[in-house]
Amino acid sequence: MNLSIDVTKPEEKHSVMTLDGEVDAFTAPKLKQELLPLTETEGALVEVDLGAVNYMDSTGLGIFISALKSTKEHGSDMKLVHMHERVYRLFKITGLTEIMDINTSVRGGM
Amino acid sequence: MNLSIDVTKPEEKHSVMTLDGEVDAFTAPKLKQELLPLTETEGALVEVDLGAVNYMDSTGLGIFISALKSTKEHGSDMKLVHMHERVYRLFKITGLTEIMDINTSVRGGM
Amino acid sequence: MVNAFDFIEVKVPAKPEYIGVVRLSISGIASRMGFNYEDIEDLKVAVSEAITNGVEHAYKSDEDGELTIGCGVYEDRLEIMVADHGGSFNLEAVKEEIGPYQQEDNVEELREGGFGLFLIDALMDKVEIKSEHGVIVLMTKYLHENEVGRDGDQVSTSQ
Amino acid sequence: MVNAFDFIEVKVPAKPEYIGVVRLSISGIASRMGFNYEDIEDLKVAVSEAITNGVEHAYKSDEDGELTIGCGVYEDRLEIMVADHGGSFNLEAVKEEIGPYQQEDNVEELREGGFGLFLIDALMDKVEIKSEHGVIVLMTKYLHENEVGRDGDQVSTSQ
Ligand SMILES: Nc1ncnc2c1ncn2[C@@H]1O[C@H](COP(=O)(O)OP(=O)(O)O)[C@@H](O)[C@H]1O
Ligand SMILES: Nc1ncnc2c1ncn2[C@@H]1O[C@H](COP(=O)(O)OP(=O)(O)O)[C@@H](O)[C@H]1O
Repeated sequence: MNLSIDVTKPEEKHSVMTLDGEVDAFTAPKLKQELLPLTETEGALVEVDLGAVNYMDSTGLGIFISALKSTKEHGSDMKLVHMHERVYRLFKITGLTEIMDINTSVRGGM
Repeated sequence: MNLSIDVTKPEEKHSVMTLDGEVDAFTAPKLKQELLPLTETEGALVEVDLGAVNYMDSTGLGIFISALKSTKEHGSDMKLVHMHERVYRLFKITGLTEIMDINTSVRGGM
Repeated sequence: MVNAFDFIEVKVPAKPEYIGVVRLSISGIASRMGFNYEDIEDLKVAVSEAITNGVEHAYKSDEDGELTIGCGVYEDRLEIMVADHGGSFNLEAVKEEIGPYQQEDNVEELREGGFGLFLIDALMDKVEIKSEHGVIVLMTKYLHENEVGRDGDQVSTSQ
Repeated sequence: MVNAFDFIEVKVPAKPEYIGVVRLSISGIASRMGFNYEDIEDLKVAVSEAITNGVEHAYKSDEDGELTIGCGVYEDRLEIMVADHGGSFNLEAVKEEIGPYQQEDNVEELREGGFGLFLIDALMDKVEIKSEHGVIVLMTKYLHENEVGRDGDQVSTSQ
């Protein structure tokens, strides 16, 4: 039911945020607070590793939408990687796969 | 919340019952029904592998007590193996470790 | 679950920390009923959306609100009701603002909310919303016959 | 959990299939409160014992009984109440028959039940049982200060 957030910076403008747990209205505020600042540097690449996120709902979608808006505003980039198929499905249903750079762990599979 | 029960017979009088899941008042009747008959052959050795049982309550204790009584009655033997420390604790508190042959996976550890 | 109808009721404070607790209870009920992995995930999201709305929109920030979750367990379906006693809202007006992202939308103007009710609708088989004294969301998910007793990690063919 | 006191209530049919569902809800509440792994396991067993008693002893087999589980979430403790509306029982008489196995007991005569109330007592910090119109078991587990925010799989030093 919790979410742990870990951020590393392999290179100056490249940050990798690794999430582990569930993204819902309880855990989302912390995620937003950690994620948004990473997108506010011009030329930054923010990679969010969702390989250990087994649950997300619309609160999580909202956070990634605001992060995406922030990248457009600041000239940075965001990639969502290793997304579980079930979580991907929510991005798909809501049409967000059209505008976000998403890579799933077992895309098409399950 | 469920319990899966698997029985193999490596030798004629030796049966190994492998349990996976939780033993409570919902799953216990099935366990009792499978376990008791195994103890009813003279000279039989019944080994119950609890390595994948992460939850047990007094309903489970009751089943193993009645299986123990059945072994005494029929001249067979029962061993409980790979018991989790937390489950072992219940056998300890209730004094049952004194009369049952129990081997824990991480005895003393945890 | 021999009876035609079992009823489970859960009441929690309208606070974000209890959303996960209710989600866990619902997934327990659904898994006991024999729903498959995919449907359980859908149920978890739909219920969380309804509860999140109760937490975020029903009560004023200084109010100590409560949410009631009712589950009707039938042989062929799970009915879940999420009710608050907060303010009502204009469903027709809201309906015009929710739904999936449209290609034509400009990313800069993209809304960050409004996916909750849409997801409930997409993930459940039947949804009814009443908004009079507080809001009641009543949602149904059917247990497809071929799912009962299935292994949780098999792929569902029932969508 | 900023407030001094949150109340969660769960009502389930008095049937064995819902024992696991309630256990899951309780473990969710306890884990959100910051209880460590060992204490959560103790809570799960104690609550299951109380519910199992409600399922097995409270109602006649043709009665459709219900169990009410109330959880008081305090900053320093979790209070759990399990109540049924079935028949009452003579606690004093029962007390003489429960408790751990005694060395002198003969295995052939060993009782197969009677460990439930004893385990509740052993695993919780405080237990009160009232048996008038139905049975109410009220149990308390304290959250030890050094446990809050601790990692679930660390060893507890608080026993
Ligand atoms: N329980 C509720 N009480 C009051 N208003 C609600 C409730 N549920 C939904 N609403 C209204 O409907 C709108 C749309 O809800 P939803 O689709 O879940 O998106 P979001 O919650 O992200 O705004 C909300 O913004 C709110 O105005
Ligand atoms: N909720 C209840 N309603 C009626 N009788 C009860 C209830 N809980 C306990 N009892 C009585 O107390 C006895 C001891 O309970 P317990 O220690 O849990 O052992 P067991 O349930 O295995 O008999 C029961 O056998 C029953 O007679």
